[in-house]
Amino acid sequence: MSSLLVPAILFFALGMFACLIKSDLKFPPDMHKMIVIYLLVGIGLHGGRAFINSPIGDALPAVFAAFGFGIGLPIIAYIILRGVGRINPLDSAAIAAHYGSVSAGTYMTAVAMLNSMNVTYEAYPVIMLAIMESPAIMIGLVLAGYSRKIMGGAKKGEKGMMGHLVREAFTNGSILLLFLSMGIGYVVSEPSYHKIEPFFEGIFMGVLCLFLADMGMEAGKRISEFKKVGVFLVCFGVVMPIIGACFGMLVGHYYLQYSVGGVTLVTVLAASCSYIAVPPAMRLAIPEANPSFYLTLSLGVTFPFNIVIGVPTYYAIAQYLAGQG
Amino acid sequence: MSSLLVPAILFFALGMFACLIKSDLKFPPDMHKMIVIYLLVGIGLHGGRAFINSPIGDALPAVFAAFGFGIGLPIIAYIILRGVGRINPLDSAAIAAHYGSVSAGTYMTAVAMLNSMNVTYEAYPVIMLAIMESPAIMIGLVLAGYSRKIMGGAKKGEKGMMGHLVREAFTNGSILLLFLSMGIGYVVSEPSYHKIEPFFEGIFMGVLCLFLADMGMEAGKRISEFKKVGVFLVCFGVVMPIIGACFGMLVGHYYLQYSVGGVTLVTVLAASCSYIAVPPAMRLAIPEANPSFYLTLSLGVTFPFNIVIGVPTYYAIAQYLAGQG
Amino acid sequence: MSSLLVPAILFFALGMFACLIKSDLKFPPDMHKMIVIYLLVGIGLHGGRAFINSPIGDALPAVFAAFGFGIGLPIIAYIILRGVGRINPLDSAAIAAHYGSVSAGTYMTAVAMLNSMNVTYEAYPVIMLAIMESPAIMIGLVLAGYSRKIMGGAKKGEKGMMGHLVREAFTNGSILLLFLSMGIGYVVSEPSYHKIEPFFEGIFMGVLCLFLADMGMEAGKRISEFKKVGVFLVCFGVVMPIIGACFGMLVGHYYLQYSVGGVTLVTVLAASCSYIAVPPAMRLAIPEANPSFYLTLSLGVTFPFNIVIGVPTYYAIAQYLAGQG
Amino acid sequence: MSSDVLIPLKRIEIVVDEDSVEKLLDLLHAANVRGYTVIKHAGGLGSRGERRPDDYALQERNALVILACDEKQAERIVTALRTRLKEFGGMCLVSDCNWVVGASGSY
Amino acid sequence: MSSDVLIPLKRIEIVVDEDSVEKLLDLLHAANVRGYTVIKHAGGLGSRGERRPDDYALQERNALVILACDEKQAERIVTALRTRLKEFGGMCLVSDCNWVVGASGSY
Amino acid sequence: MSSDVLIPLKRIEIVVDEDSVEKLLDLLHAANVRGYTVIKHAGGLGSRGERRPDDYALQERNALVILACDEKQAERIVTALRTRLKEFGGMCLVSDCNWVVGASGSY
Ligand SMILES: Nc1ncnc2c1ncn2[C@@H]1O[C@H](COP(=O)(O)O)[C@@H](O)[C@H]1O
Ligand SMILES: Nc1ncnc2c1ncn2[C@@H]1O[C@H](COP(=O)(O)O)[C@@H](O)[C@H]1O
Ligand SMILES: Nc1ncnc2c1ncn2[C@@H]1O[C@H](COP(=O)(O)O)[C@@H](O)[C@H]1O
Ligand code: NA
Ligand code: NA
Ligand code: NA
Repeated sequence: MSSLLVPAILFFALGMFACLIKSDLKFPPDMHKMIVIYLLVGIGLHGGRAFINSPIGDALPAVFAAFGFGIGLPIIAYIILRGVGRINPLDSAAIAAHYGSVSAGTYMTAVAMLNSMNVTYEAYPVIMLAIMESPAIMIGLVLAGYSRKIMGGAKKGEKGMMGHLVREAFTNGSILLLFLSMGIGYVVSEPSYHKIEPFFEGIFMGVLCLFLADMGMEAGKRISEFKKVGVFLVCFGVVMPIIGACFGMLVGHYYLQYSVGGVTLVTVLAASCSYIAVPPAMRLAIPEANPSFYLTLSLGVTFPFNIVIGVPTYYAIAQYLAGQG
Repeated sequence: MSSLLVPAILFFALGMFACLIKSDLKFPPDMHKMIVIYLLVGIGLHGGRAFINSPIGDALPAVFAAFGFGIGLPIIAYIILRGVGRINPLDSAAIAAHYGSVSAGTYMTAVAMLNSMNVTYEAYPVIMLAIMESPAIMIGLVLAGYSRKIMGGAKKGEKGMMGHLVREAFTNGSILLLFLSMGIGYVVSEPSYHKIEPFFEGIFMGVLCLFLADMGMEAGKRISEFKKVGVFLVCFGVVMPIIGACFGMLVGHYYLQYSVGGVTLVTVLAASCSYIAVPPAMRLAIPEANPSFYLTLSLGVTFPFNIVIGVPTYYAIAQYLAGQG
Repeated sequence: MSSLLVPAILFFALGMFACLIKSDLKFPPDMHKMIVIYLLVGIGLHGGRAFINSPIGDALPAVFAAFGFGIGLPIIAYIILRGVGRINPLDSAAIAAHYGSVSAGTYMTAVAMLNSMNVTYEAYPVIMLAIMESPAIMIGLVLAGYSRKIMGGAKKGEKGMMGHLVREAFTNGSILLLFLSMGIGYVVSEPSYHKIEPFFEGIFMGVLCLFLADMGMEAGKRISEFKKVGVFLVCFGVVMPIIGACFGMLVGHYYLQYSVGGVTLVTVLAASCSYIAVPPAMRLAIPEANPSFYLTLSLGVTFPFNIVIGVPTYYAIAQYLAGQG
Repeated sequence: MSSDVLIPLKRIEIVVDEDSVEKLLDLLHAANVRGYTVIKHAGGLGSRGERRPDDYALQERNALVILACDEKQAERIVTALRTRLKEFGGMCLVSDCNWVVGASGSY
Repeated sequence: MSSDVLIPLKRIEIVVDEDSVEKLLDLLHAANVRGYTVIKHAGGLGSRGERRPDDYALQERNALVILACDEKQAERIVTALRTRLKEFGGMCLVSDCNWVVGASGSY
Repeated sequence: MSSDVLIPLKRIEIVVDEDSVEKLLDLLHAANVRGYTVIKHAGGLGSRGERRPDDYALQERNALVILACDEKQAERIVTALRTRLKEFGGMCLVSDCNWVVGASGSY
């Protein structure tokens, strides 16, 4: 319970509350973009620094796990959406792709919680964070192609689109910022890093609070669209992160053999879904899919679920698993 | 004098100077909004923290004082505007409402000055800051209703408006942000708070400087509208804060019995007038009133008067009163 | 080489790389403006503080040097552009004016590099930074007048323009911000300054990184315009800073007799060219000149050249000169 | 230009409070409109005085909605809109225009 | 649509430098204009070359002013504006439109 | 108003994806257009569904290009644009207008 009193989570609640009581509280749109840029660079630098003391070779299993999640989870999601929910194939493909990817906001909230309890964690989950967006976009494309085939009508000009999106998956601004900042964090000298630390680390957790307040308002706004989305999809938005979390827990504990903190983070990566790089990619790749489905699920259901219930629960289970040995 | 050399006040002068020599210096509008959001959260958190060591029960007299100021000062202002200035009733009501409320910028400047002189102050004035906006909006509505009655023409649909504005008085984004941040500051654990302190406290005074530079430019712009507003109103914009300050001083020293710092802050609250929550509320409630009247008074006269002359004077008098015992 | 691994320079490379691989990475335009405002105030305050311990009288030679650069370098540039490149007279005048001025971004990168190597430097170069913009704009006007005369057609209404631009040269927002912040830094008391130091100094180097990432993207964008600008001008954009650097080195070492750090900064001032105050002034003063010429040179050629090659080289030569005694 | 290139339509231009724009769009959706363009952050002068989006304290904003549709549709929209225009705060202009065939026919 | 729903007016569309927009509005106020809509942050091409509001270094901006008024008012505005348009930098277009009755008549 | 004050021209109004606006302007430059005005950050509804510039996650934006030119020029532009409008995503309207003489003649 006290783990819920982490400022980041409280600010998320603040934003959601302000939205639900229909306050006119609103952050300027550019503020959101600036904060995202800042946070991505901050995570990247911090991650890059952590690698200095962690043999890079040991990152390989984490990379494998990231690809596994990025490819496996969307396929599971697609099967559930099609098989159980009878959701339209292209909508299913677009939604599924989101669940292969990760939510940087959820990840940072988990980090904030671990930090506030002084729990340590491995350096590798952050690289998974950077990697998982790309395979998720790819598998989204594959699922869309498959969907179009079973629906009978191939979209023309799709091949050009494919190339375009493969490029996009690797040149997406957010992913790039994260990767390159990681590189910079890795190569700069200690005294140089100390000069930029007050900005990128010192005030990081505070900025994260404003970010989550903004996310809270956005999540609150999306709740009004639950009706349009339907009961099945809202349930899916809660069940799918639980399924992802199970895989994350198993992979983190048994395959990667991380500490409690590391397992929590891996679980968060598997359980969360993207709202930064994947939505615009899917809008472009599957224009027939209804964006309000995947955005409502991602921002209005899965994100709040993870922040409020998921993260503390994943941590508790990770502790239990560690206790089991 | 040296108390004028507080950076915050100097940056206010910088902004005003830049505007008066017609420099093209201009801050982006979103920058202003972002800084206000940051500052409100910062004051709130800090205020909430202060309560941990101050019994909440002792806040009751401060709450009473806040309501007293919020209701009493607009009535005094309205009587002066109508009786002495023969200002149109609806304009009078709109202007009066502003003087029941407070200026967060003036409050923070006073805090900056006290901090730079290492003067301590009570935890309660910040709760008055959060409370005073709402009664001021209410009393503005009542005065407007009274004005319309004496003018003979009741505005139709006013009842719906009333409900709308009562809601607005409590869901206004700025007030909400301040209140909820205060709550968060109160409940988070010490180590959690330490993680966000560098952002919300460490850089607070620096950000305040940029805020005041921006306010200075705005105040400078308003000076060109003095002619439209007329001599009486410009004088009112100086006299009214002095009247408010007298009440503030008496209430702070004799009723609340605060320290020199606390009395200074209570005086600032009584002497200052709103430019955040009240103007849009009055625009909606009294569309017939001329906004350039109340905005010029609030931003162009009373705010600069308080920053440059008021705050240091209030502090000097508070010291004198304390010396009297 | 290791001096290139300064975070500021790496972030510049990050931005340029992102642009060259056509990533969709983009900072909001207001973010750029806000960062510039913050950095100018930060340099100003820091510069003003430095003066407290440096007798102001000793600044005079630096002021002379600033005027010398501001007037001399544009004349040299104009002669080269006209004589060697046969560039149109008005374009030549507009381009030349830029090289009399300085690039605050290059200056700050040099400061970051010196700081990261714990090299000290004099307080005076920052005052040169503030001064050099104005004479450069003036001389640009003079050159434009001369050009118009040799081209035979005087622009009418030019006299009003002249007054307008002289005003502009002194009321330009960026120059004003720098100068007034310097004044504030000079007058505020030590404890007051300590309250704002975490914002204006603590996080300065980190914010500079984001600024340079943005500059990198802008420089990358301009590279695609090299063809329009032509081989001669691109070469000029590399040669002119080298010429400026030679003068800077000589003046810094023999006339001003500064330390290695100081000589490096003076060299950077002479070698760099403006992209903040001069471009809009030239656009107004010489509307016939093609802005894409001077902007491509300033942002796309000279700035990257100075950041990546210039600054480390100037430092190395300054060290060599100091070794020579 | 020949009539297989240009289709004569009505051009409707509506200015409302930015806060009312969602309600206006709902009204347009209800009228089965197939296309419109929205520009926000506009200022203006009208019966309620000046509205300035850049103002420091008030920040009142208008939104401009432009839509091309056939005559019948236009009549339906105007009828639906007329009574509510006061509530939205603003104005509505109708003029003639020609739609260039080639774009997907979202009118 | 019948004439009690639509009032024929002139639609004037002016583009000027954003820096000159205050002066333009003063001119319109002086001509007793009762309504207009202003859109800022526009870019464009004209006799002075391209103007780009998003440019990194120059940030030149235009403002677009749209106003509906009766024929006589339009004539007055055009006459007043013509001589000063060069100073403001920009252009002015006049066309026909119909004002939908129902909005408060701010034309 | 007399004909030495007003020159009858065509007014072309184009809405495209903001990402395509550079390509559209290139097309206009190729057609020797001498003036246009661009407004970015517009939203809208069309054949591809709604586009909202303020959306939290997607931020799809349209740009509105307004240009005044003579009939011949208009025909050239419409011909060049028609085939590419689908690629740009958007619409094009043509109507009549009058250019107020006095501004430098950038049409
Ligand atoms: N005659 C007009 N021409 C152009 N825009 C107008 C006109 N009248 C009103 N408007 C616009 O409609 C908005 C609201 O008008 P109102 O509700 O009358 O205050 C104004 O702020 C203007 O942007
Ligand atoms: N023919 C035209 N069509 C549309 N807008 C124009 C036209 N000519 C000029 N403009 C606009 O007016 C602004 C100023 O024009 P100018 O003063 O001629 O440079 C340009 O930047 C355009 O936004
Ligand atoms: N009938 C219309 N009236 C006004 N704008 C339209 C219309 N149809 C399409 N648009 C605009 O053109 C954009 C792209 O249209 P589309 O490519 O059909 O999705 C839309 O987002 C609207 O802004
Ligand atoms: Na996931
Ligand atoms: Na007050
Ligand atoms: Na120089």
